[in-house]
Amino acid sequence: MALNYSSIDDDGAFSFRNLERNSKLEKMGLKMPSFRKTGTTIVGVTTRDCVILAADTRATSDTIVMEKNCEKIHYIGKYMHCCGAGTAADTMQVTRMVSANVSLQAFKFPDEMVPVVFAARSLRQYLFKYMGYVSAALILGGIDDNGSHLYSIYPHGSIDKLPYISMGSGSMAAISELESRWNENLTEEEGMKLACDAILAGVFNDLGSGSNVDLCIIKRDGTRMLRNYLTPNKKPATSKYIYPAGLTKVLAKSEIKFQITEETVMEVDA
Amino acid sequence: MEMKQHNWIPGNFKSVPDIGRSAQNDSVQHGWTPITTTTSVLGVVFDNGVALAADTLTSYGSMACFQNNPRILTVNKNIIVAASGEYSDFQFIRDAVEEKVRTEISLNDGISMKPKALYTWLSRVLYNRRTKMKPLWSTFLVAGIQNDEPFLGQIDKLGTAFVDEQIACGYGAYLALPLLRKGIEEKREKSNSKLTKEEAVDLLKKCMEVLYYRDARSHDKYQIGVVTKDSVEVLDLALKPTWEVAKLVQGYE
Amino acid sequence: MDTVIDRGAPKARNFEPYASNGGSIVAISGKDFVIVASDTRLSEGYMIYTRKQSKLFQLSDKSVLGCTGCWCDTLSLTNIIQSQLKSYLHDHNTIMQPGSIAQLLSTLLYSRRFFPYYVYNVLAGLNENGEGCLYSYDPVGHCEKVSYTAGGSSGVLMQPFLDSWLGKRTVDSPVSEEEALNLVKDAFTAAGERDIYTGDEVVYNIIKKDGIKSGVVQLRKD
Amino acid sequence: MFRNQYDSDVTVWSPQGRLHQVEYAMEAVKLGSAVVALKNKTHAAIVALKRAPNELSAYQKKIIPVDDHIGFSFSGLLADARILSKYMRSECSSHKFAHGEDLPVNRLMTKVGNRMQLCTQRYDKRPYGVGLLVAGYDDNGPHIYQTCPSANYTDCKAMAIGSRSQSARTYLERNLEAFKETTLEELLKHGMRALRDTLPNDVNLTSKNVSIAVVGKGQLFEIFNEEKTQAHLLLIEGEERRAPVPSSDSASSGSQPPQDGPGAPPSDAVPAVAMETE
Amino acid sequence: MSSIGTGYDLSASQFSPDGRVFQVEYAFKAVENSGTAIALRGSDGVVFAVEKLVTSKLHEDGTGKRLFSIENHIGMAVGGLMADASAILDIARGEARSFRQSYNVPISLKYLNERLSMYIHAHTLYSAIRPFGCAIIIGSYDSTDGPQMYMIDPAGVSFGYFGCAIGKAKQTAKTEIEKLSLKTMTCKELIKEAAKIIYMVHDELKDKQFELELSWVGKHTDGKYEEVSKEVYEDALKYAKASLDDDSGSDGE
Amino acid sequence: MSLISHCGGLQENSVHDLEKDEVSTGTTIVAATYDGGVIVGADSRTTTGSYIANRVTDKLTKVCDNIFCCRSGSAADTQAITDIVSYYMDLSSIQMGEPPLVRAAATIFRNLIYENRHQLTAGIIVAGWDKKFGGQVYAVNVSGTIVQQNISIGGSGSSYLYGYMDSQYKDGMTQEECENLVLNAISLAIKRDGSSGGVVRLGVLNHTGSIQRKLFLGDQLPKFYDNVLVKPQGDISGGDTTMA
Repeated sequence: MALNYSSIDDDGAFSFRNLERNSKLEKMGLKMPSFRKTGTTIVGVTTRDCVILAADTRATSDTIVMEKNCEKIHYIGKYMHCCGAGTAADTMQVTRMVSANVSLQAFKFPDEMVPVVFAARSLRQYLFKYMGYVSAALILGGIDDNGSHLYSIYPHGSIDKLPYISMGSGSMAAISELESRWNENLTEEEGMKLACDAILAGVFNDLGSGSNVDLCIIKRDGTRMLRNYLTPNKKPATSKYIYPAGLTKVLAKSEIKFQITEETVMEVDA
Repeated sequence: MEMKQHNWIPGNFKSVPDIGRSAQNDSVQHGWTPITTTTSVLGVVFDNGVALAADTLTSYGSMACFQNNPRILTVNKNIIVAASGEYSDFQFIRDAVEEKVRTEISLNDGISMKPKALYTWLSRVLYNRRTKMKPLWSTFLVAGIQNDEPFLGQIDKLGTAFVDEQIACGYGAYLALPLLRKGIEEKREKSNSKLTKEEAVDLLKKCMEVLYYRDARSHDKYQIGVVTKDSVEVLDLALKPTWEVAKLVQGYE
Repeated sequence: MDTVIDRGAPKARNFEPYASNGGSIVAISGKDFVIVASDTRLSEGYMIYTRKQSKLFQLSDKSVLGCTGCWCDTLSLTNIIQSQLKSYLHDHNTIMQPGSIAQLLSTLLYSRRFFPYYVYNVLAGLNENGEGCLYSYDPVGHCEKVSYTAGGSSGVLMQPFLDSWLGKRTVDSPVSEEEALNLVKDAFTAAGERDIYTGDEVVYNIIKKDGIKSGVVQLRKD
Repeated sequence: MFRNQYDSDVTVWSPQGRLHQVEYAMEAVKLGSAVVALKNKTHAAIVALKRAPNELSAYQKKIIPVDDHIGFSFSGLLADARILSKYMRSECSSHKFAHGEDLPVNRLMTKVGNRMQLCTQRYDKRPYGVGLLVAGYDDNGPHIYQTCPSANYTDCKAMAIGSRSQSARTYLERNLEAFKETTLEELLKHGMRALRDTLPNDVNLTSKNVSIAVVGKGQLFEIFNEEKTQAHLLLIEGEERRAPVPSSDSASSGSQPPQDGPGAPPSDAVPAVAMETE
Repeated sequence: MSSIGTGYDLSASQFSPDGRVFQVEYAFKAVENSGTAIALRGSDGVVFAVEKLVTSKLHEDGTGKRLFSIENHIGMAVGGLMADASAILDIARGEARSFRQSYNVPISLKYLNERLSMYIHAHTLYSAIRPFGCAIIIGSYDSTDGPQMYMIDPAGVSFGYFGCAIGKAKQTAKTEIEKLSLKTMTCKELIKEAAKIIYMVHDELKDKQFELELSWVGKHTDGKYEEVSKEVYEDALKYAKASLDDDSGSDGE
Repeated sequence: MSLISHCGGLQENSVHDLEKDEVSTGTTIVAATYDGGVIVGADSRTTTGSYIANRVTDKLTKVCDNIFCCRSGSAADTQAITDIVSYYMDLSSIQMGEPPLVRAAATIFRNLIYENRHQLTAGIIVAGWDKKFGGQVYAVNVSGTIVQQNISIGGSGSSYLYGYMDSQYKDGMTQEECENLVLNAISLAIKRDGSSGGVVRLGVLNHTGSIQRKLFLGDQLPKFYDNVLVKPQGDISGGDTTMA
C-alpha cells in the first residue's frame, strides 16, 4: 500500500519523506545501522492502593548484549512512571517528551495532580502520528486524583487500560505468572513479589531479557524507585589476565607538562 | 518412508509400474503453509511417569473448525504421542505408527516399542521429509517409560530433536514453559524431589488455563495423557476460566 | 456490513529448512592431552528449548566431536558418522584414528556441498603416538589442523581471547592442562555475558592417554 | 539314490515331497568344523573349532561379530557365511540408525530366514551352503538360534553343528538342565567339553584351534583373544576325555540318507524327514 | 502315479500324458510330512490346534511355532515347509497392511483368501519357481459375517470349511471332525474337542514327543485372534488326556 | 513490543519485527434496533497475530451519552478515529444544546475513514438513540461506505453470523428478545472465530438517554451443539481407528 505522507508536513530530518528515500537506498544495497533494541520484559501490576512497575535491565543489539544494567523504568512525573520496550532510543525520547509536557501541565494546574490519562493520550497520539515507525511499546502507570491507573501503549498508538499488563519479548513468560496469580485484593508486598516473579520468568526464559530486576512502587504518599531490586545474575569470578610489562616495544619518548585544574573520578561498571 | 512393495509378484495389484511420484520432478512447492492447524502441546515429567496436555481444537485459519479432535495418541502400554501443527500430517504419522503397533501385536514376541525408539524413528522421518523440502509441518512430543525411567522428547518439522524434563511447543513454549520450569525448580529446591503425579497434572491444568486466556487458537476442552510404569490413561477435561477482571475495565482511557 | 480485515488469504510462508539453535565450542590441544568443551543451551529465536543438551559426541575412546549450529543437521551428521565408524570397525577390525576420522568427516560434509549441513564442527582426539590433535571445519567440509579454536554462536567473541593467550605459544612453552581448562572456563564465562545464545552450563572433555575426563561448569541462566 | 532326476534344480520336488538340492546343501554344513553354542540365564556363548586347511595357512576366522549384541559362528561355506553377515550387519545398523536401539534377535532371524528362503525357490539361485549358530542378547534375555540351508531357523537352549557334532549334542542333552543356573565360567567349561567330544582321539583343543565368544547382560559381544582362550582351556585341561561316540554318522558315511534330525539316534530305514518340516 | 521317472514330472510348467502336473502333487507330499494341524469353525468363532512335533530336547520350548496372527483379527495355521510358510505369512501381512492403508477397514477374510490363493497358485505355473511346500488355514471372526475359515493347498486351491485338517494324520482327523456338530458348538467346547482329536491322531511310536499348540478367534475374544489362556489350555489338555485313557471304553463323551 | 508467532501453529508474522505487529480487534460486533431503542454488543478479545493482547477489551466505545460505536479492525486506528468523533460530538452537544443525532456521528466517522482509507483499517458500527429518529444503526466499513440498517454485524466473527441473523432477526422485537438475540449471536461467533472470545459486553440505548451496560462472563454464555467424537460402533474385529 503506497504510503503518502502529504498529511504530515514537517520537513526536517525527523520527516517521513526520508522513509521513502531509505527504502530506495536499501534496495541499492545500503545496510542501515542496526539500532539498539531492548528485548525486554516489563510488567505493570495494580493493587488496592498502589501501582507497581517492574522491568529487566538487558539491552540487546540483535543477539549481542550491549548493556547489562540499563534503566527501562522512565520518570514521567512525581506519581507517574513508564516502562519502555522496543527501540531504546524511541522509548527514551518519547517518555522524555511526555515527561516535559506533564511537568508543564503541573505548573498550569498546581493544586491538582496531573491526570495519568493526560500522559497516556499524548503518548498515544504521538505514536499514532508516526504509525508505528517510532517503535516504543510502553506500560504507563501512575496515580492521580481519581485513583490509580495502568495503561499499555503499543507502537501503532493503540492503548489498553488493565489491572495487570506485561510487554516486551518476555511478555508471554511474564503474563503466565500474572494470569495464574493476580487477584483484586493483593497487598503491596504480594504485588511486589508477583511483579518480580513475572520479570524473573522473562529474565530466565526469554533470551531478550536478563540481568537484574528494577522495581517502582507508586503510592499516594510518594513513589519509591528501587533500582536493581534483585540481582540474580552475577558474573562469576574469572582469573586475572595481566599482560606482562614490556610487551609493547618503546620506539621514542617525549614529555609535555600539563596544569591539572580540576579532577573528577567516575565509577565505571566492571 | 516408502512402503516395501513386491512389484514383481503378478498377484499384487500394486505391481503396476509406479510412474507417478518420482517421475515428474515438479518445481517443489516451497510456499506451502499449514492450513488445518492445532496449537500447543505441553509435556512434563513427574516422579514415576510423564504427562502430556493438548486441547482438542483443530483450526482452519482463524476458524475454530473441529472442536473435538483428540490429539493425544496412545501408541501402546508405555508410550503416548501428541502433535502440534498441521493436523493432516499428524494423521499421516498416526496411521504409520498404528501400523507399526499392529505389526508388533501380531508378531506377539513379547517385545513392544519403546519411547526412545519411536522418538528416534520420528526424528528420521521428519528429517528426511525436511531434506526433500516436503516437510511434515508438525511438532511431535513423545512421552513414555524407557527402561523404568520417564522419557519425554520433542521433534519439530526440521527433525530438531531433544529430550528434557519439561517441554512445550507452539504458544506453550512461551506461555507455559516458564510455569513448568518454575514448578519443577521450586519442588526440587523445596524438597529435592520430583513432582508427584497430582502436582504435575495440576501444573498442566494451570498452564492450559493461561494458554486459553492468551492464545487465540486455543480451546477450553482439552486432554491430559498420563503414562506411568503400570498405567496409561487419557483424561478428557474442560477449563473453568475466571473472567472477574472484566468488571474492572470500561472504555480504553 | 462485513469488514474483512483479519482473514485475508493465508500468506504462503516459505519453508525454511535451516534453524540456528545456538551453542558454542572451544577446544585447545596440548602435548599429551586435548580439551574440547561446549555449552549446553539449545535455543531458537528468543526461546530456550533445553538447558542441558551437550554438543559433544564421543566417536571413539580417543576422539570426541564437538558439533553445533542447526541441531537437526547435527543429529543426522553425528548419527551417520557413528554408524560409519562402526562398519569401519567391522570391516577393518581396528578403531579409526582421529586423522582418518577427520578425513571421513570432511568428505561427509562435502557430500552435501549444495544443501549443506549447517553446523560448525571441531574434531578433537589423540593420534597414534598420544599427541593432542585438533581439526576445525566449516559447514562444507574444509578441514584445518589447529592447536586451539572457538566456534559456534559466540565463536567470534571467544576466538580473540584465545588468540591473545595461546597465539604466541611455541613448542617449547606448551599449554598445560590446568591452564587450558582455565582458559576454556573464562572464555565461556565472557561469552555467556555477551552472547544471548551461550549460557546455562559448559561440559568439557579432556582426552588423555588413560581415558576421557569430563566435567561441568555453571554459566549464566538468563 | 545318488544319480536321480530330482536332485539337479532347487525348484524340483521329489515324489516323496523332498527338495534334494536343499538336502545336499545341508550336507555342506556337516563338512564344516564343529561349533557349539549354549546359554544360561544371563549369557549366550559360542565355542568353535577352527580348522587350518594346511600347516602353512593361518587359522580361519570362525566367529563373525554382527553388532554390539549379536554375533554368530557357522559351519559350511565360509563365503556364504560372509554374505549373510554383511546382510545381518546392514539390517542391524539401519535398525539402530532409525530406532536408536538394538534389533531384537528373533526379528533379525525372521529377516534372515525369509531372505534365505528366496534362494530355495528360484531355479537361478542355490541354497546357502552354511548353517549358522547365532548368539545374541536383547530385552528377552540371551538367545541361541540355529539356521540351516532349508532357511528354517530354530530357537535353541543349546546346539552344536558341523562335523562329528552329534557327540557334542549328546553331551549337551545330558547336561541341559545344568546350563540354566550355571555361572558363565561353568557354562564355557561345558561348551569346551562338548566341543572336545567331537575331536578324533589324536587332536586336542588348543588356543590355536578354538575360538570362544560371549554376549550377555552388561557384556557386549566379545571374541576372546588367544590368552583368554588359553586361560579358559586350562580349566578343563585335567579332565579325561569321554570314550568317543560310535562313529556311525561320521561325515564320510556317503550316501546314507542325510540325517539331520538331532536327538534320537538314527532308527531303522524309515524314510527320515529330509528337513525340519515342523 | 504312472508317470514317475518318465521325465514329465520335472517342472510345474509340464503336463504328464495323463493330464497331471506332478510337481504340484509332489508339493502336497511335503505337507503330509508335517504334524497334524486342524481348525474347527463353531457358531461363535474359529479354533486352531496343531500337533507340533518336538525333534530335539535342545530346542527352546515354544520354538517352531505353526500358529501365527496375520492381523489382529485373522489367525493362520500352517503345515509343510516352515520357511515357505514364513514367506507366505510375510505376504499375507503385506496384503492386510496395504488393504487397510487404502480403505482404513480391516481386510475381509474372503478377500485375503482370494489374494493368497492367487499368489500361491502363481507359483504353480512356471518352471523358474517351484510351488510352495506348505498348506495354510486362515480363520477370523467378524461381527457382521460371523466366523469364517478357508484352507489353501500348495496348488493355490482354496475352499471355505467348517472343519479341516492338514498334515500327517489328516484323514483320521477328518473322520473325527465329522462326528462333531460344528454349527451348534461354541469355541469353548470346540477347543477341548480339537485338543482331543490332536491327541487321538498323534502316533506314539513314530514321533515320540509333541507339543499341543492352541489358539482361537471369536466373539468371546472380541474379534481378536490370540493364543488360549493358561487355564483354557490346561483343562483342554486334561480333557484330551482323559478321553485318550477311556478311549479303550470307546464311549467318548 | 515484539510478539511471537514463530511456532508451529502460527502463520502470520515472525517474532521480532516490532513495526509490523499491529494490534487488531479480531472482534465480533453486533448492533440491532428494537421497538424503542437499540442494542449494541461485542466480544472482548484483542489480538496481535494469534496472541491475545487484551482478553477483556471494551469495544463498545462512547461517542456521547446517547451514541456508542462498536470498533473492529486496527485498535490504534479505531481509537484515534473515535477520539476525534467524540470531540466533535461534545462540541456539537454544547453548540446545539441537545444530544447530537446518531446520523451526524455516523457521517463524521464515514468522512474520516473515507478520506484516509489507504492508511486506516477500521470497521465501525455506530448505534444510538435520538429524539428525532429513535434507535438507529449505521455501518461504516473499511472502504468508507456507510449504510443504515436495522441490524448490522461486523468484525472477523461476523462471517459466521449471517445465516443466523437472517433467520432470527425480526423487526419490532422487544428489548429482551433483541438482547437475547445479540447475546446468542456473539456467543456463536466466539465459539467459531479464533479471533473473538472472552466475555460478551452488551449495551442498551433508548429514550433514557444514556447506556445501560450488561456484562456476561465466560461461564454465563449460552451453550450450543458440540460436535461429539464419532466412534464406529459394532465393528469389533481388529478394532478400527476413529475418523478423527
